[in-house]
Parts: sequence; structure tokens; C-alpha cells
Amino acid sequence: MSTRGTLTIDPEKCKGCELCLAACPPDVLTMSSELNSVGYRYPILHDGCTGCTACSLVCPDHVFEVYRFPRSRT
Amino acid sequence: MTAAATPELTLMEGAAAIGEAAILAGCRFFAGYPMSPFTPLLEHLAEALPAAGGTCINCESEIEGVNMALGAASTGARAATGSCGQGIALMQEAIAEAALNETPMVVFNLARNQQDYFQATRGGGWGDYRTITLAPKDVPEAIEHTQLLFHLSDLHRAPTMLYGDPLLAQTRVGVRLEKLDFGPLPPKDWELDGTRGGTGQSRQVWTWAMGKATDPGPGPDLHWQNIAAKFAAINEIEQRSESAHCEDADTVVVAFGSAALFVEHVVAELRAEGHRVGWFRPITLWPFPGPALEEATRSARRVLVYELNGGQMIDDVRQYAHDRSAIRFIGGVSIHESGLSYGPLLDAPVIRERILAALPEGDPR
Amino acid sequence: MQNMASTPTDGRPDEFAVRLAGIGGQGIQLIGKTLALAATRAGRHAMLAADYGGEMRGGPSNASVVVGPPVAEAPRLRSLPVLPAFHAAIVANHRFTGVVPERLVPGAVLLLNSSVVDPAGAGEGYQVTAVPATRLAAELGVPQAGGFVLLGAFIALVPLVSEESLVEAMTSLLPAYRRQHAEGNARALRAGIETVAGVAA
Amino acid sequence: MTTESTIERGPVVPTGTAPLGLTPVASTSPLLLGEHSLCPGCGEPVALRILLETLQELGIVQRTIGVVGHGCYGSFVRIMDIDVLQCLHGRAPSCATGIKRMRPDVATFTLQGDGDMVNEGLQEVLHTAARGENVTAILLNNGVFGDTGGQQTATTVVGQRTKTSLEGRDAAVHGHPIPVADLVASLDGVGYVGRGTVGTAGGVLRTKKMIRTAFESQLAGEGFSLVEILTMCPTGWFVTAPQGPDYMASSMEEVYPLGDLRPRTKGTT
Repeated sequence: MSTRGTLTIDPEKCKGCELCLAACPPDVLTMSSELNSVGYRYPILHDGCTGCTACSLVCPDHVFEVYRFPRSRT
Repeated sequence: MTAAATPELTLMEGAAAIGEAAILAGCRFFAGYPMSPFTPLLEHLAEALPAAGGTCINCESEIEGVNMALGAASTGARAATGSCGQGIALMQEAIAEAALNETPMVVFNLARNQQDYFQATRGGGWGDYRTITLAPKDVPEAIEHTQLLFHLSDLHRAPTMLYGDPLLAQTRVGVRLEKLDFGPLPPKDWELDGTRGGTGQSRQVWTWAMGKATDPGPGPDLHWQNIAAKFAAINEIEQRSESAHCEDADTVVVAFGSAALFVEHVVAELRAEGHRVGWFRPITLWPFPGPALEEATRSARRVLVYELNGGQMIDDVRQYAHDRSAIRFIGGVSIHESGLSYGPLLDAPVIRERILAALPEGDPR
Repeated sequence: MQNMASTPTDGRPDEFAVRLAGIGGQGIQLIGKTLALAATRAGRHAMLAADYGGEMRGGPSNASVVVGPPVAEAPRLRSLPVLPAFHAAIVANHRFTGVVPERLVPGAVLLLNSSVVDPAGAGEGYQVTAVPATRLAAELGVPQAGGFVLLGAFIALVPLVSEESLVEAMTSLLPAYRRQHAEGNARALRAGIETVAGVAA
Repeated sequence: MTTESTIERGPVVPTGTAPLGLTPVASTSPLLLGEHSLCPGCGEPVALRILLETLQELGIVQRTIGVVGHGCYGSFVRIMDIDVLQCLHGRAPSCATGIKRMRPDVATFTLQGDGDMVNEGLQEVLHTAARGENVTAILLNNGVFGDTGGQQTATTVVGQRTKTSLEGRDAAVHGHPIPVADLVASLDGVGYVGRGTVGTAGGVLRTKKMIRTAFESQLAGEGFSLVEILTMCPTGWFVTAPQGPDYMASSMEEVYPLGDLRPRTKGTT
């Protein structure tokens, strides 16, 4: 799986709804075992992000920022 | 702890207890629209009323709900609706209509935030009408008032109102649910049952009371004079209030609803500490128990009005208190951060502080 | 200005007030109802005053429970629905109330859900007990039953009512479409009792 | 809850700081001034975000007035950086009419839930549409009164459990749901009606396009436009947040099919 992008994830904004996990086409998001300060688990990113923005599209709480690497880096 | 002793009390949320009391009183129609903190009453009746052979409709808005209840009541059934704040405002037209076409029904106003005394007692409808309004201070009294209101509605052929609030609706306490009997009622010889068409004796429920061509009614002029006279008579006979420690009190605190429960608690404590303080509670917001207040404040040099609003009941206190110059307002607007309940002013230590601040230095001597 | 209660150190007051604090979805209102119902069925005066905002999940969810004297011994509760003093508190989440809810009398029992709440923040002056309720419930396979772990721990600390009466009350409170949680809630309750009583099953 | 998936995944990637020199292709809308307080898994904040992004992309942020009804989305009034009138329950289309008649050059939209538009304010939305008022109504349809704890509304589908239909909505007792978007689409005076969902990433993109089409229809003076957006309410549906999108697809999308119910005739969709 070629990594063509990445994310920033703000664990404190997350409410643990997990909608991003199902929406992620390459299935590279899983939930943390730690809890954020409110007591919710939050998504962590594995290798293979394509920068497709699906996670940020479905996220109700603005947890994600999505970046795409310039073509030459792959 | 052995197996549970047969509990004499049943733990019930205020809104549910009111719903059960309505069923005990024979209410068989209820329509309501969700609005906190009234919603739990609708939710309870949505489940319990059909089981008791009645109908409960989660209506599309308050205007339709109160008119559904009016329709149901015109057939002679015991019917009710309810809401709070803006929802009760939407119902005013139909409450006035029911007063003027003499249709009995009960409106459950489980108010939120401010104490809507003006809305309940002055109403916003049309014509010369008033609304008998009972304001219980706790859940057991709400169970009694609910059944009494269905009785008073039928007795006087008029809509009546229970004035509750978020504490009454959302607090759970142990209660006894007993059916109360308030005595005989006149027959409903006016109810519509659909059987009198073509008989020349067909009936009508109509604020104009024009009657039929063959049997003219009083018409709006005389009919509305009769209604006005009716409410003047109700004003004399249906006043209710409660008070304590007023005989020798030089300070009397006036409050209604849940707020009065707090005032009662604080005054008992101040009395124990030697302060000559009493309290007076209107149980009927309309008709306002004016003469009883005048009597209770006879020896008072200070009449402290405690309400959770900008000062509304104080207008009626000014009309009747023995010495108007003794009146002081110690309440105020106080809203919970959610915008759905009372704020920090409804609290025993705060009330205590405000009463003490109104007493002269060195009280008790 | 107490609700006629002495501090808990010299024997329990006749009207014992508990503050429950957490966020919507932790079962605060359900454990409050369960405790109040168990006390009522044991023939006592009891009250639950709910204090929550608009949101059902994630918003502030607080409750005050008063367990009073037997019905035969008193006509009614003296305590008001807004209480000036609490003799114990259960903090499932401190986001909206802080680690020590307001009006906790000195020496009060303070039970904290250490999975989320940092016990160090409790300071002195209270009988602090920390129970990792969220983790324990997850380990039992009933993640939504953290509240009952706390309720079990609480009655082990302050035996206001019996475990049996709580299980029975909880079961009767669950609507039909949630009855499948009764067994798990009961296990969570037992786990809570054991963490405090230190008694093996 | 997620079970530990068996798929072999690559190593965890740090996501604490943005990669140097790159601008994000997707990030929080600058028109959001703070956080909302809605339940985990709620679909309404997603609808708000694509609405704000559309206003930005159309360049009309300084030429827009919103009229917001009553519901959970009421918490957006505080955080959307748009001129807004918080109106009475159900009355948004009427207030929007008054606003648009006084300021015809200002893009005017309502933001309402199903309880607000299809219960309290059904009369308002139908008359406003039939009058051909040049405003855009956004309907957030989750089939329950979320703000009061999940009671049945006019759009609750048959069989759906709510606090006032605990055994599931029964048409014989509770009547049938009202597909308001279809009613509006049948009226003359309407420029565009579409129904979308925020349950999937693709759905979000298609819905955003519908919102854009509706505003373009308004700006071209083609009359009333409505975008109905199916939004998840796991709390009100007695499901967990992850189950929201699938539950919505299986229950509501059956009764409320997605797509353009009334394509623009004059302009291009």
C-alpha cells in the first residue's frame, strides 16, 4: 500500500464515534487504547493513507486535517 | 435487609405521577408536543394512557394539540394537553376559546426557567376569561391538584391549569397514588355525541352561543356577560392558600410553587433561631387569595416577595397586602445554564441570606 | 446551614445525601434511580433530583439522591431537591463538576472513577476511594456498565441498601428493549462491591 | 464496539504535527468559531460544515443571512460565523420570507430539523415554497426530536422505536410519515429540491453538491429551494454511534430515496 498522504489528528476533539474507521477506504484507522481527557478513545493512523479526505468528510467533530504528499515522493 | 417490606410509597418522577393522577381522574385523551421539562409527562401518557383505554397523541404542534383536546372535551370526555413557555403561548387562543365556549379541559404547564405567573394568570387569549390555576409545591400535592383540576373543570365548565416547574417534573420521590373524590358534578347535558341531527334538538358548542334558528341562544353579548359573571363568582369561591407563623410575624415571605417549598424550609430554620418570620403561599394563582394574604400580613412590617422572575406575582401582592409600603421584592431572574431549568437563586442558603438582609440590624432583639 | 444533617463521621445522618456527577451516557441517572428505588422498596423515604442539560450523551449529567428514614418514622423528607450539603459523592467524570463536587461536607465519602478522574486532585478532608470503573466494566465485557461498578463500590463503603435490592431495582427499571443489560449490570455491581470489600467472589 | 480487527496493518504513523511545507487538502472550516456540544456520531455538524464550505466557495459569506429553527442544531448559532436570526420553532421559512423581501440581494437560508419543519412548521414551509420565495431551506432529517430526548416526529419511519412509540411506529396508531421534500417538489414556485445523506463520505460530497445547486438556483431567482439531509442520531435511535450510518441507510433511505427530487429546469444542475 503506497502512502500518498497523512493526517493530523486532534485526540481531544474526538468523541469516540468511530465513523471515520468505516469510511476509510484503505482501512488504516483504528481506535486508540488510551482515553482522551473526557474519557473517549480516538483514531490512530497506520501506514497507507492516500490523502483521500474520507475521514474528514464524515467526522462530526473536526478531528482531522488531511495532507497529500507531492507526486515525486512516492 | 430482609425481603423488601411492602413499600407504602411508590417512587415516581413528578411528571409520571401527574400522568398517573390524570388517569385516576378519568382523563382519557391527551395531546402534547415535546418541550422540556413537560416532555416526560407526554412520554409517560404515550405509554400508560392507551393501556388505560385512552388516547395519547404526540401532536405536530401545540396549536393542534390544544385543539385536539378541545375537540375531545366537547364530546364530554375528560381531556388534557400541556406544554410550557412558548408552547403555552401558542395555546392561548384555544384556552380562551374553551373558556368562552365553556369546554372543560386541563392544561399541564410544566414551566421552565422563569416563573410564568403573568402568562398563567393573565393569559394571552381574547375576551373576558380567567384560568383557574393551581401551583403545587411538591409531587404529592401535584397528584392531588391534578385530580382536583379535572373536577373544577367539569364543575365550572372551563379550562383549568396546573402550574408546575422543572423540579416538580424531574424529581423522583416516594408517593401514594390514590383516587380522590371531590363530590357530585352536574350532568354534561351539553356534550356532543352526534345523535341529535334531524331532531330539532341538535346541540352546538360555540363561543357566540347563537343557538339554532329554531331555538336561538343568548348570542355573544348576553353569553359573554354570563361568562364574565361566572368567572367573577369563581373568583370568590375557589381561592386557596397556605401559610404558617404569620400571627405574630413582623416579616412575611410570599412565594408559590417549588420556590415556596424552599421558603418554607428556610423560614422554619429562621423561626428556630428566634426570628419572627412567617410565610404565605398562594395555592391558586388564579383566583389570587387576596383576602387571606391581607389577613396573613396584618402584623407584618415587611412583606418579602420571592419569585424566580423579574417580579410578576408582586403585582397581586401589591393589591392585597395589608400595608403596601412594607412590600419588597427579594426574587429575581435566575436561569440554569442549559436554559431548561432554574438557576442558582433557587437555593436555601441564598434565600436565607436575602431574607436576613431585609431584616433590621440585631434581629431578633 | 445543613439539611439537618451532622457530618457522617459520627454516624450516618437520618437523611443521607449523595451527589452523582458524570457525563451523559455513563448511566448516572440510572444508578441514581436504582439507589432511590431500592431505598423506597425497603420502606424508606427517598428522593432523586436530576440535574442535566440538553445533551443526552456527552453533556453534563448530575443527580442528587437522598436516602431518608423509614416511612413509618417520618411523614416526609425534609431535604430539598437542591441540597445545601452532601455526605458522599460519586464522580464518574469530572469534566463538568471537577474532582470534588460542590457542597461536599468535610469527611464525606468521595468515590472516584480513577479510569478518568485523577484521585490526586481530591485533596485532603475526604474519605477518598478510587475505582477504575470504566476499565473494570470493559474487562467484564459490559463497557456501558461502569456506573454500576461505582454503585457497587459505593454501597460497600456506605451500606444504605442491599446488593440484592439494587439488582432487583435495576432490573425493574430497565425498559424491555434494554433488559438484556440486566445480567451484565448485576455483574458490574458485584465487581464494584468486591474491589472495595476486597472479598473474592 | 470495534472488535480487534484481524487485518494486518502497517505501523502507526505520528499525527501530532502537520508535515512541513504542505497545506491541508481538508481542514476545519474557518467559519466555525468553536465546538458544538452534540452527541458522538451525530450527523448534524457534518451538514453544517458542508453548508458553510458551500457559502465560502460561492463567495457569498458577506451576503448571507441564516434563519435557524429549534433543535440540537441550535447549538450551531453560537459557532457559525454567519449573520443569523434564531427564530421561533417552525417559523423559519416565514422569517426568511420577510428577510428576503427586504434584502433581495442577500442569500437567505433556513436551517431546520424534521421536528421544526415537518411538525411545528409544515404550514410555513409549504406556503413559502408555493409562494416561490427565493430562499433555500436546509432540512436536517433524523426522524426524532433529538433536543428533547428522542420522541417521534412526522418523519419517523414506520417501525422505528422512539420515546413516544416505544414498540416502533405503528401506522394504525401513529399514522404515516410525511415526505415533505416530495410535497415541496410537487409545487409550482420551486426551483430545486434534493435529498442527500451524510452517512458516507460519498454521500457527504453528493449532498454538498446539492446544497450548491440549491443556492445557485436561489441566486438565479428560480424560486424556493430545499435540500433535505438525512443525518444520524444514534442517541435517539437507541443505537451506538458506529451503527448510525447503516441503521439510517436501512431504515430512512428506504422511505426517503436520495437524489434530485426536482432538478433545476432553467439553470444547469
